[in-house]
Amino acid sequence: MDTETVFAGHSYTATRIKGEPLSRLPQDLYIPPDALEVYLETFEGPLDLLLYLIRKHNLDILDIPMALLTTQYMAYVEKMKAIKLELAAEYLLMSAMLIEIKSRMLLPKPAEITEEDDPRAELVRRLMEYEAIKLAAQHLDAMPKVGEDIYVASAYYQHIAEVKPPEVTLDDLMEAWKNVLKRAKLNQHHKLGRAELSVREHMSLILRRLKTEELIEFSQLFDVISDGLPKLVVHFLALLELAKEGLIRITQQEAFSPIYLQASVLE
Amino acid sequence: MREPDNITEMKQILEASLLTAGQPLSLDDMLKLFAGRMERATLRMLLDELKADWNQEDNSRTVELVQVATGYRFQARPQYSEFIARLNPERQPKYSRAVMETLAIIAYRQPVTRGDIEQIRGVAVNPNVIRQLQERDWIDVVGQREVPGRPSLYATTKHFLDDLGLRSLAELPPFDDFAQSEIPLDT
Amino acid sequence: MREPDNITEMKQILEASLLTAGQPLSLDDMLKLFAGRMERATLRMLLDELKADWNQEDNSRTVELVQVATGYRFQARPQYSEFIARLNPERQPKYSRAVMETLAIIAYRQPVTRGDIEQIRGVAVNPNVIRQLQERDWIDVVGQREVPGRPSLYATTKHFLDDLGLRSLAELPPFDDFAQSEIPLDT
Repeated sequence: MDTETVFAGHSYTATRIKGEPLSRLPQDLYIPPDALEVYLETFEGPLDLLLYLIRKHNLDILDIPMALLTTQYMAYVEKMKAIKLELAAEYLLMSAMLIEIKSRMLLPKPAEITEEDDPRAELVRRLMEYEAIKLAAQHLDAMPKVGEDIYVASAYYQHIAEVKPPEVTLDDLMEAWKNVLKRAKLNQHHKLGRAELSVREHMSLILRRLKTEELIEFSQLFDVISDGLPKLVVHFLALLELAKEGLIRITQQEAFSPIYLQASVLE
Repeated sequence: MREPDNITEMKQILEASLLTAGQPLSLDDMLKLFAGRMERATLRMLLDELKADWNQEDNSRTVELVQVATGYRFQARPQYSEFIARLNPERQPKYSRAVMETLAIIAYRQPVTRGDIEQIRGVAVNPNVIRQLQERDWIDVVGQREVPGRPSLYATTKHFLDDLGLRSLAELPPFDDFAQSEIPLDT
Repeated sequence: MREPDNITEMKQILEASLLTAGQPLSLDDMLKLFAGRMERATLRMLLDELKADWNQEDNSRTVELVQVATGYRFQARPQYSEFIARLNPERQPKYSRAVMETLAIIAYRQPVTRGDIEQIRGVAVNPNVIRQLQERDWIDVVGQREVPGRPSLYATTKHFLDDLGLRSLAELPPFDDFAQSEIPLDT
């Protein structure tokens, strides 16, 4: 039998001795009180303590000697109380559960014993599940991890800030214009149609030309052959609007002489 | 900016990107590198080639291309880890048993509530334990169980898989491997 | 842990460390890798060799070893920067409300002065707003109004129409949903 002393939190020696007579178990299960505190702190709860007791004394988890285990467990709990360790409620609940299982074990057994009838079944299932979780946790703990044992390539690169100018859609522009109108209440007395927009565009075109050509002869503004009539009309309206807004000056030396346009100059 | 017009150039762009990323790059990330001019299937093929180029058996390369949950990354071959660790003597503190056991329960039994975890461990779960795992971005709330109190359901994240170098939960050892003997069915 | 006992192994430890460091490594950092069993002069020599190994003229390597102020680092060759930048596109910036409204006023009411815009918006126009639109080459000065101060007259440019996909201003949606125009434009 493996008699290696195993501490809670360390791997267990999973020797099973199903069928071994209880008399073969070590009788002296006493643990010195000063060592006890150290142990208790490492137990994660009653299940952990029970597993420790089972593995330490090589009890068969599938055929737990309830009387022995309960005695051992209660002895620990008493010691914990004695050294005034703050005892989690779960430890006391487990005490009650162990006593209950132990007493049910004393009841006359049915002729055929199935696992379900065994009063220990649920406890055993929980102990084994918890033990598997403990081992899974140890496995996860030992796995290489990024930041601990895995190092990911992270060479430097020249960060190019792709300076993208904001995108503006027609809808954005419309939305902005609507907001302007709403606030200025311009829409009450000002309806803007396509025609007027064309006129305003042509106003800008004419002004742009006047920036480079100081003086433009009226007829040069129009290309009667290639510009369609609508465009000529728009152009003419733009001219009138520019004059009305005082943005250009239209001059004619004498009747029937050429008409000239020029950017208006501050008098 | 000239777009790459041959396999070699495409592989080089992938390589440079993966070597500088510092984290896994997903297929979607890598498609962006080619501004929509790359098929998913071609990308996979290029990555396979790149993997073969770098994961030479002769150990001439010090990093290898691996696939994890969220994508591909270059990482130092394991034999260099101990040396690299010397650069930063202050290592991440080890998590307590309570934290690791809680993580194991969430990994193997997800989605689980705090109540489930307490049931399995047989003790109350300190909220701080859950918080530590959430801060590491290893676990996440994925919903609520429809019972009174609507407790949160926890599951592990893709980041958890990435950090452990796994592609999926299926790459963890099966839970039964940890059972010291057959666990009787809960009846 | 076996300490490296030949030049090749030492260079590999350096390479793995530099590829994963995420920041430049100083000579002092790198000496730590060898737990005190490395001479500074030898380290310099190894780094020179490593540099030569990686900085091949044939462009077969996508990263190169460079020395910067605080140490050595691997970095992607410059030709890959533009591709890598595609992985993390900067968030598309947006124009402020002031810029958009100013643009709308110039588009719909051109030619206008800053004073006109201020009158319509009811608030002062920050010169910066005008500058942004001028820098984008969406507006320009087409003249001056002949009033004291000779304020500039702003209008939208051809470039503005191009960027918005318009052939002429007349294609701008009129505010009052396709108001009947007095002048038939398309006949």
